[in-house]
Amino acid sequence: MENIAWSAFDVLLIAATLSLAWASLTTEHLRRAVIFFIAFGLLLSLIWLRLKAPDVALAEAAIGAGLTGALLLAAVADHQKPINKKPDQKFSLADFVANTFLNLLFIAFAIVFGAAYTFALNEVNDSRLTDIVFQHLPGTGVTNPVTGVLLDFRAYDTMLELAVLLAAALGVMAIGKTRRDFVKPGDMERGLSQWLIPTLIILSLYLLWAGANAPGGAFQAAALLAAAGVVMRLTGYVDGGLPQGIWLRVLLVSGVGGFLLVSLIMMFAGRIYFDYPESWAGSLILLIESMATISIAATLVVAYLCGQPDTWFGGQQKENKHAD
Amino acid sequence: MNTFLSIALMVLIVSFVLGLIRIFLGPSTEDRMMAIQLTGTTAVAMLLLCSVLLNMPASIDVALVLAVLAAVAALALSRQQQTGTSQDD
Amino acid sequence: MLIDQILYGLCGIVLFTFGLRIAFSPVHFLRRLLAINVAGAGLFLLLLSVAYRGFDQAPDAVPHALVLTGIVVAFSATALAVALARQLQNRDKENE
Amino acid sequence: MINLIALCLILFGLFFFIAGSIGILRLPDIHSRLHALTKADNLGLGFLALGLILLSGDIFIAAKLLLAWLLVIASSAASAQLIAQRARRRERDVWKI
Repeated sequence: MENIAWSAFDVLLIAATLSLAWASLTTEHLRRAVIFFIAFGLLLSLIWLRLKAPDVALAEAAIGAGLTGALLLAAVADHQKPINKKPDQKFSLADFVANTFLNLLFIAFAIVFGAAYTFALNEVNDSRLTDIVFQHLPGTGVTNPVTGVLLDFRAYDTMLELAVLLAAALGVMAIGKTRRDFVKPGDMERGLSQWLIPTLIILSLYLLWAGANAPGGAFQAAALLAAAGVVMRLTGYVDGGLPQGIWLRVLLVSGVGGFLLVSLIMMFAGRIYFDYPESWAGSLILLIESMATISIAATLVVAYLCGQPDTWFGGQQKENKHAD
Repeated sequence: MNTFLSIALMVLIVSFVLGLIRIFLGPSTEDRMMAIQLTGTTAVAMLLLCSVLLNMPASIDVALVLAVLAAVAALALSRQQQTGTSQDD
Repeated sequence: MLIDQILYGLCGIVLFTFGLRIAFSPVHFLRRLLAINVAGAGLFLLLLSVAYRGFDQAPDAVPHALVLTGIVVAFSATALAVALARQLQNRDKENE
Repeated sequence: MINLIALCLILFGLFFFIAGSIGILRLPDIHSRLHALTKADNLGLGFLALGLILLSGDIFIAAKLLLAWLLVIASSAASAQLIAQRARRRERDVWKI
């Protein structure tokens, strides 16, 4: 009975996910497509949990359902004509043939890929990376294997990922243009922000603290902190709670910088990169994680803002605007 | 007890799919927002059940995050941008 | 061999292929962005289903760490693409 | 005994969830659907969380279950207001034209 219930759950979950993806990519209205995509993110975080990946589910719940949705909704609003109008063209044989060919090609690709996956699962042998991870986990000072992998065994990867995030934020700051402002927040919005922002910050701190021993950690905590920034932007704080000028830059680089600083100190102490002494490893990881959290959160908020508000240039530009 | 809880999980996902139908049908954006709120709460309920069924206490944390982020999504959906004061046109 | 593992993995492959197909067709820029995100989600699903070991066993932690950072990077890449799209739109408007 | 009470509470919760979903599908207009939604959110999840609290031995986990319910109540109250506000704004705009 239990097995049947789980199977029904799996099948319904997969069917719902596939139909939402289909609806999101084929519906005519872009706004509607984004709403479907938000629901799709909700389902994804359920699937991650079903596959026993609570760390990923936490990140998906915060980013997939919250941040990406807010970003894409704002992007849809940027476009004057959100309807995805198809140019009414006559039926052309060449187009039809090309489309059919492409469809067949992709279906064939999926079938080959799927068959390869199914066969590969049968070939699995018993030696797995996860055994090595658990074997070396006591040396890291944390007991959550995912945090251990991210900040100790694969610390190089994580540092470079922070660099990728930094590059994306710099790109957005360089080419982004300020969005139109939202309509003035009413009592409802202000009241909501008054409890929502503190709750998000506390939850983020909790996840950062829990990350050492249970699912949670820098990325999830940063996503929640960034959600607090998004709420601030939506309820009338143009800068999303970010500092201005030099402090913003310091905040953005502090993630990569913290990583590098710790590794340099380790190097001068006569160790190789990212090889922390065992007695400190736990607290060092917490230090790096806290810096990374704040830095990633700032990056994500900059990414959401899509450009620099006028206030970041000081008052000067604002005065010019009043003049004309 | 676990058998009962897994059946409860199945009932909840059926309820979830019923809510999804309203997301597909619409007709207005508000209807869709409402259905997202309902499916979000159902997802929270499923996560709470999973914490017992899969023996993962962390899934309650996921439920907490989902509950708070539902409010953020509703806020993002309901806020609209000013018209006329655009800087790019 | 776990039947649920295969089911979720195949679902990931379908999502990936479908997202890629839409991304290659002549649609609105934002639609293409959504399609790429769906394709990415399909790949994440594939990775996590490979890591899955059944109900009572702990899954592989390494793919989890990969997917976790992947989600965050996907978001910032999407944001960069949105910023680029706005810039392009303004360029088009000036040319008209 | 405790198991039996928990079972009844969870059944109550499931009833409200199903009722909410059917309500949101079948009710005719937006404001009555909103009414169905808030019942499912508050009562359905409330009973379910209460049942699970009885099942969980840990006080910390029980506190988190309660917190999840409170957060859902707060966020659903806020978003119900936002949805209604938005719907009203749209209806008003229709009448203006």
